[in-house]
Amino acid sequence: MVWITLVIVLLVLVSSVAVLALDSLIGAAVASSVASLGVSVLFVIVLAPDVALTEAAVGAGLSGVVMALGLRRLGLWRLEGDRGAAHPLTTTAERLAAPKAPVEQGPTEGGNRHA
Amino acid sequence: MRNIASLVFSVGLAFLLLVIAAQLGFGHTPMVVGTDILAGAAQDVGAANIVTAIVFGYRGFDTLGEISILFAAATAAGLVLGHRRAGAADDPRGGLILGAGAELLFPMLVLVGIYIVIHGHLTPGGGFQGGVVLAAAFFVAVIAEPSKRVNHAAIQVIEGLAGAAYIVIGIWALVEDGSFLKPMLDHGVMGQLLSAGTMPLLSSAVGIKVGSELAGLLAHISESEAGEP
Amino acid sequence: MIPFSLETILYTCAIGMVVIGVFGLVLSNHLLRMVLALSVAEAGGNLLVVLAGYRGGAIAPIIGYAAPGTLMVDPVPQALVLTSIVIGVGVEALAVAILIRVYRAYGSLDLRLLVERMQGDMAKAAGIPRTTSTHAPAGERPLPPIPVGARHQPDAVGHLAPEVQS
Amino acid sequence: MNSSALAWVVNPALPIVLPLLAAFLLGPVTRVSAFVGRLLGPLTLAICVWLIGELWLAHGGEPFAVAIGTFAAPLGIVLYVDRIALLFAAAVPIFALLFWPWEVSGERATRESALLLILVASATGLALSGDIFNIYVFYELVAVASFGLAASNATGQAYVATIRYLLQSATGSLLALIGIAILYLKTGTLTLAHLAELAPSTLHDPLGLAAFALLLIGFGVKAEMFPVNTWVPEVYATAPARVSALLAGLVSKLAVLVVVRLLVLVFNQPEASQLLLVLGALGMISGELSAWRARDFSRMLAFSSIGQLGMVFIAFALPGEIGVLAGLAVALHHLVLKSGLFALAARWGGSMEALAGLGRRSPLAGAIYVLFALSMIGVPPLPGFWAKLVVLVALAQQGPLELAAMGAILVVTAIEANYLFRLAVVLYRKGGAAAVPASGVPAPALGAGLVAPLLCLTLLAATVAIVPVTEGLRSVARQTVDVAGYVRTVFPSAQPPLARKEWP
Repeated sequence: MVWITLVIVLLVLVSSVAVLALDSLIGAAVASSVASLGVSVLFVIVLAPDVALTEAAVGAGLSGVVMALGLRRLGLWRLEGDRGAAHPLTTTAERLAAPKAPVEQGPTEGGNRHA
Repeated sequence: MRNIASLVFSVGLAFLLLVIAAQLGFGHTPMVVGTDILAGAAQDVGAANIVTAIVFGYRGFDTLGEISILFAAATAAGLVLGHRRAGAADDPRGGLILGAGAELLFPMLVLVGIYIVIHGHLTPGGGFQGGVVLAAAFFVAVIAEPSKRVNHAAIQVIEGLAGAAYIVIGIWALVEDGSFLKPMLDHGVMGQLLSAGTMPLLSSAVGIKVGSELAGLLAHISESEAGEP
Repeated sequence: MIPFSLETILYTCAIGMVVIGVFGLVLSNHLLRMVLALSVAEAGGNLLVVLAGYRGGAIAPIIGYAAPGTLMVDPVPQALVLTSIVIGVGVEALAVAILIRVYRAYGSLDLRLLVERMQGDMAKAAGIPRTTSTHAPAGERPLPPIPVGARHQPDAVGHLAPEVQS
Repeated sequence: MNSSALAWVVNPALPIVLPLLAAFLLGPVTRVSAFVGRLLGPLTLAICVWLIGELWLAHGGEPFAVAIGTFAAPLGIVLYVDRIALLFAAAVPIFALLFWPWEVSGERATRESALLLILVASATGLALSGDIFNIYVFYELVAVASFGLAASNATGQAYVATIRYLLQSATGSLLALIGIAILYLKTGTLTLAHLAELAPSTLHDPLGLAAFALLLIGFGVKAEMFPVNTWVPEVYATAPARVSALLAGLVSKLAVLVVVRLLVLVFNQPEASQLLLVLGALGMISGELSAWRARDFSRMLAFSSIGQLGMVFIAFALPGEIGVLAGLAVALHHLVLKSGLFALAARWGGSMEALAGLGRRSPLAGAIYVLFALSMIGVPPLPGFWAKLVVLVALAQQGPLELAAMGAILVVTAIEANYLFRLAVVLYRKGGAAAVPASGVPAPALGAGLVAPLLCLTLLAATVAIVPVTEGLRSVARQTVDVAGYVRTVFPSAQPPLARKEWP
């Protein structure tokens, strides 16, 4: 029992780190779902079947669907990374060195629709 | 600068939590309320699943707050996202496999959802879990056929009435017996489907409400106009 | 010496998730990643609460699966966590809905960029020239250009009043 | 009214669930009849005011507790009704009525009204609930409803401000949940009265203090407490002014009430008070300094709100009856004042320079502003003076830390006077620009023209009746600090309901 728990805990912690470390936002969303799924197995181990059912349905399922829909609507549904937006584990220097996305000179006063 | 401050904060929090964990002393925590609920749930509420007995019985007021939070989130999302533009482009159709799968999956998911909702007082599950499954069932249909319009008016009416039903059951108990959300009706025989008094009713109201709210929320997000192609 | 037991491992997991999530929340600049980090932290917090009711050698709190009088785990934290999970997903869905609007308005989810643009817009809405804004550092500093992908199509949502009247 | 047929009306659950019922039914009812739909919300709020009045009359202001669903206190959820709870609970529907979104129409009106009704229900719940997790649930409900309302201006900057508010608030709630988990691990109960009973033996140690710190961060987000208040200026400047008025005036006070309940009942130890005092002082100084630097009216009000709430925390950090009395005085004063000022902001808005000469063109509004400013600084006959005086007198009787806080309050008062008078001078400057509010300010609300004079009258009435008001607040404070009375009310039987059990 302890060994099964240990394996799942490692899986959960690794996927939690992956949420922050993965370049791809899809990957991060999937990692968060995997972490949730792992936690729901942990809930079974600590004798909380109701909570496990909820976490599996809500945390792993529904939350993943919401994220996937959000990514699609945001136009971020792509597998390559979002270096431009710089995830936390890149340093500032790396960020500055990273090639920028092609830009056009936009109006400087901000991007609302009346610009 | 902000990064350094944040890092200090995170490390501080980690330290605090580790100290807390080290101090808690595993296996020596008191169980004061839990013991009494475990001992009394069978007589007080008559549900075999004690967690559900707490959710809909002892702490039924929290559950009311909880469905209100989902309602507030769905309402706020509707307020933020607004309505779909008339001529907005649809997502492409899901294709044959998804379509056939959805037709197969829809009735099964609905059945499973209803089962989980009405057996909440006997087995793990209850209004929320079943409601999520019900929402998933409707959402599968939306994915397979994106051009089909979700009837938001109907969803709004259903969720409103289901939420009102929960409160009305509570107020009925208040008028009859002088206490809001007091378990009414006969407890029946524990383990039977029709037992635990009003609890299956409350669970069904929550199930319908959660299902319709989540379905509406997902439909709102899915219908909102795309940011980029 | 910390004992190598089930509880130790689980507590480590819960606290680890909370710390990783909060770490991501305060250090990330991408709003969507912050929402994901929040959901990880919440899962850890929920695990922590359930652990408050766990005891070894007990059974799940459902009557009828074991002889009466068998030791059961504390059901109260489990009921609390049920509530907290549902709250979490409601907040997360609302956050995604707002993110969609943020992205449509500014074409980015980078927090630093958004905050700068927001403060510019706020100063403009209040009728203050940018140079006197209390938040701008000394000296002129033009805002970063808008990426190609940013859309500026007029909002066709009829009932949403645009922010500038007249 | 006390006929047995209607006796069930006197129940503290009703003012919480009726607005929820109205919010749920608003959509379906509006579909049937738009007219009834518009009336439903204000009518429900009026009924809530009446119900709270009935609660007061039925027990003559004496505390009583009601268990939800007849599940006795430590097992189920208990609602605790005393004077301070009724005072804040009555303020909720009244202020919601003052800032009702009359001017919004169509589908938006239904949604905004529903969110406002939910805000009312949950804020009332915060005031009345006697269960820490129930309070957490209502606090989250307040949060989610306020996210929707804060974003209701539908501008890009409002969305950015709201998402930052949401993330900060959700992080705070997570920490509060961990704090609750620690409380449960240490005591095994969630009822405040039971916690109060067990606290001296279980919670007065470093771990209890850590739990208090976590809870303070969580509930401090809405109470605009020092480290977690960065959302305040952004949200108040981008949300509609009536929403800012409700968040700054009402919601922050209810979060403060929760903190006070925790401090008085559960964490009654000097370290916890000192933590609150230091955070309050930091918030007060940083808030007022930022307000001094602000260049537009809404943001000035937002920062000054942070500063005022810092003073509220300082006052409540003082032990005993005098602390609660001082805190109540400052909090209620701020509730009336800031709501009135935000009602003015709904009409004015914009940068301060654009307000030049407004006081000459609309003398009433100018006079109201000057009166509010005088009271906020604390000029003698006005209630603000008495509120500050009570705080200063209470601080002067304590140790060195409190004396430092007293000095800070005096310095801050000078800063307040500076920026408030600076605006007053601008208002009465000769020959200002044309009286156009800056673009981007939403059209003035229909009711806003009435709200500021009404609140001004309240202030004047309090000035005239300062002696009975002080006496009333003193009785409220006495009842609030009576921990033994609280426990006795919730557990009428003499012996403790459940002994502390160790695991086998």
